[in-house]
Amino acid sequence: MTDQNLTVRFFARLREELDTESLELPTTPGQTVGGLLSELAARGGPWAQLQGEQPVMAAVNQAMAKPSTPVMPGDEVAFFPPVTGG
Amino acid sequence: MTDQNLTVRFFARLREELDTESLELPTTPGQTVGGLLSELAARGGPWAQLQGEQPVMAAVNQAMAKPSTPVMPGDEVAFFPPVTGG
Amino acid sequence: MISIQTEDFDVGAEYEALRASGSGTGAVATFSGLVRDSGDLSGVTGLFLEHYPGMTEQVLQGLIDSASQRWDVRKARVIHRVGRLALSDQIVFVGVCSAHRGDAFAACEFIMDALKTSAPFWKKEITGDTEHWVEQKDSDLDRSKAWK
Amino acid sequence: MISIQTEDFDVGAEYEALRASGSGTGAVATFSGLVRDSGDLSGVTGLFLEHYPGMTEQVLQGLIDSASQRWDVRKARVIHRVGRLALSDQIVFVGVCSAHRGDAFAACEFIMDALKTSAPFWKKEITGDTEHWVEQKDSDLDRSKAWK
Repeated sequence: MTDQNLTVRFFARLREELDTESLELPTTPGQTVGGLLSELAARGGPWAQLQGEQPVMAAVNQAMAKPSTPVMPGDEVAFFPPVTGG
Repeated sequence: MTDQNLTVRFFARLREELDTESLELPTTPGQTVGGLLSELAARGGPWAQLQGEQPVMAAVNQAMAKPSTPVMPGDEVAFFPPVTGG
Repeated sequence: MISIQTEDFDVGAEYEALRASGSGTGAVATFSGLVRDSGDLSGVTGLFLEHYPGMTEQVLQGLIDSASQRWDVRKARVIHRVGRLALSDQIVFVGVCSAHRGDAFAACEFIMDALKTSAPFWKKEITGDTEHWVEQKDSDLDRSKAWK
Repeated sequence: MISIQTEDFDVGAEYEALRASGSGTGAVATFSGLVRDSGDLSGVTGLFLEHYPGMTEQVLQGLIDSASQRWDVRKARVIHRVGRLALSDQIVFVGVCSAHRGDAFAACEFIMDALKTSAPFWKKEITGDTEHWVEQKDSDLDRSKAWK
């Protein structure tokens, strides 16, 4: 990972269904969590579920994030299903 | 105790201030918890507090009772301050 | 199960006994009350606890029965000590296990709140050589009424 | 204090550590969650628990901090296991000690409810040779929102 990239991590069902634990992606100016999600969903196949019916939660730098949360170079973004611990 | 009497028990602050753990009293027809309390309060001195400002709780045969609860021969009646366990 | 006793109790052992209530149990809630240094008085060094033998057990069993009618209760345990207790000693234990956490929490808190206003125990605070019968708190009556 | 671990934990020892939080402590509330035989599926034989290392600890510390701002919290402890668990195994422990019982109960239940909807853990139910990622419950979201 370089400072110009961002890391995207996937957990639980998403990790399994995308068969991907993490990705490094270049950042684009003005990028947001929602924009990143659309970009990934456009890959099609299992990726389409990122904008499907089942809710996807997001975190930026290990704090819960919203679609409008900005994404900067060096950030760690994570996508995962609603949490089910406890 | 005979079947014609009733037992009256006192607990905690009442037991100490009346210097009495229990009494045996003859029953009178139509007696109630409230009537018994008036009768005892009429003894005066520390007994007057049974109808004083501080609330007194009552039980008949080990179940919480009200002033209107009837008292029968052979019953165990108890008077005590509001409970403070736990 | 209910115990009124002068002896101390072991919360770890009580928890393990509750937990062993079958594979449908998903939640165990416990509460323990300890002798605190300030109650009605400050500088409390100990307590004396009196109870009404016989009635106490009946009232506590009634509280467990009520809780079991309102919530899923797989097992419930109440222990209350009586006699002389020192600062930081354990006074009371309530443990409930249930399929679900909401039921375990609610039943455990209900039993504790109701015990405070309906079980015939009386507490005397000891501060050095002074003794003081604790007064019932309005806040305890309010908490108990909130379950109705 | 927060621990995320694969190993089991000892509720008795955790309780004793909480209890030793000073003479102002009058109340200890604990909750333990266990692997139950029926969740989304029936006949559950085990669980697999995944988490987001780093974020989990931050979220849980945030929940303890929030609880400490709302209630009198003398000490709070959260343990959550991850990895493979068997039927009846302990999953999670939350313990809180406080001066007063209302605060101990509320803080303990708040932390558990908020953990359920905000801490990044995911549970997979195992029934024989089938595996199923557990779905978040509306009832859990409702309980969590009720604290707002």
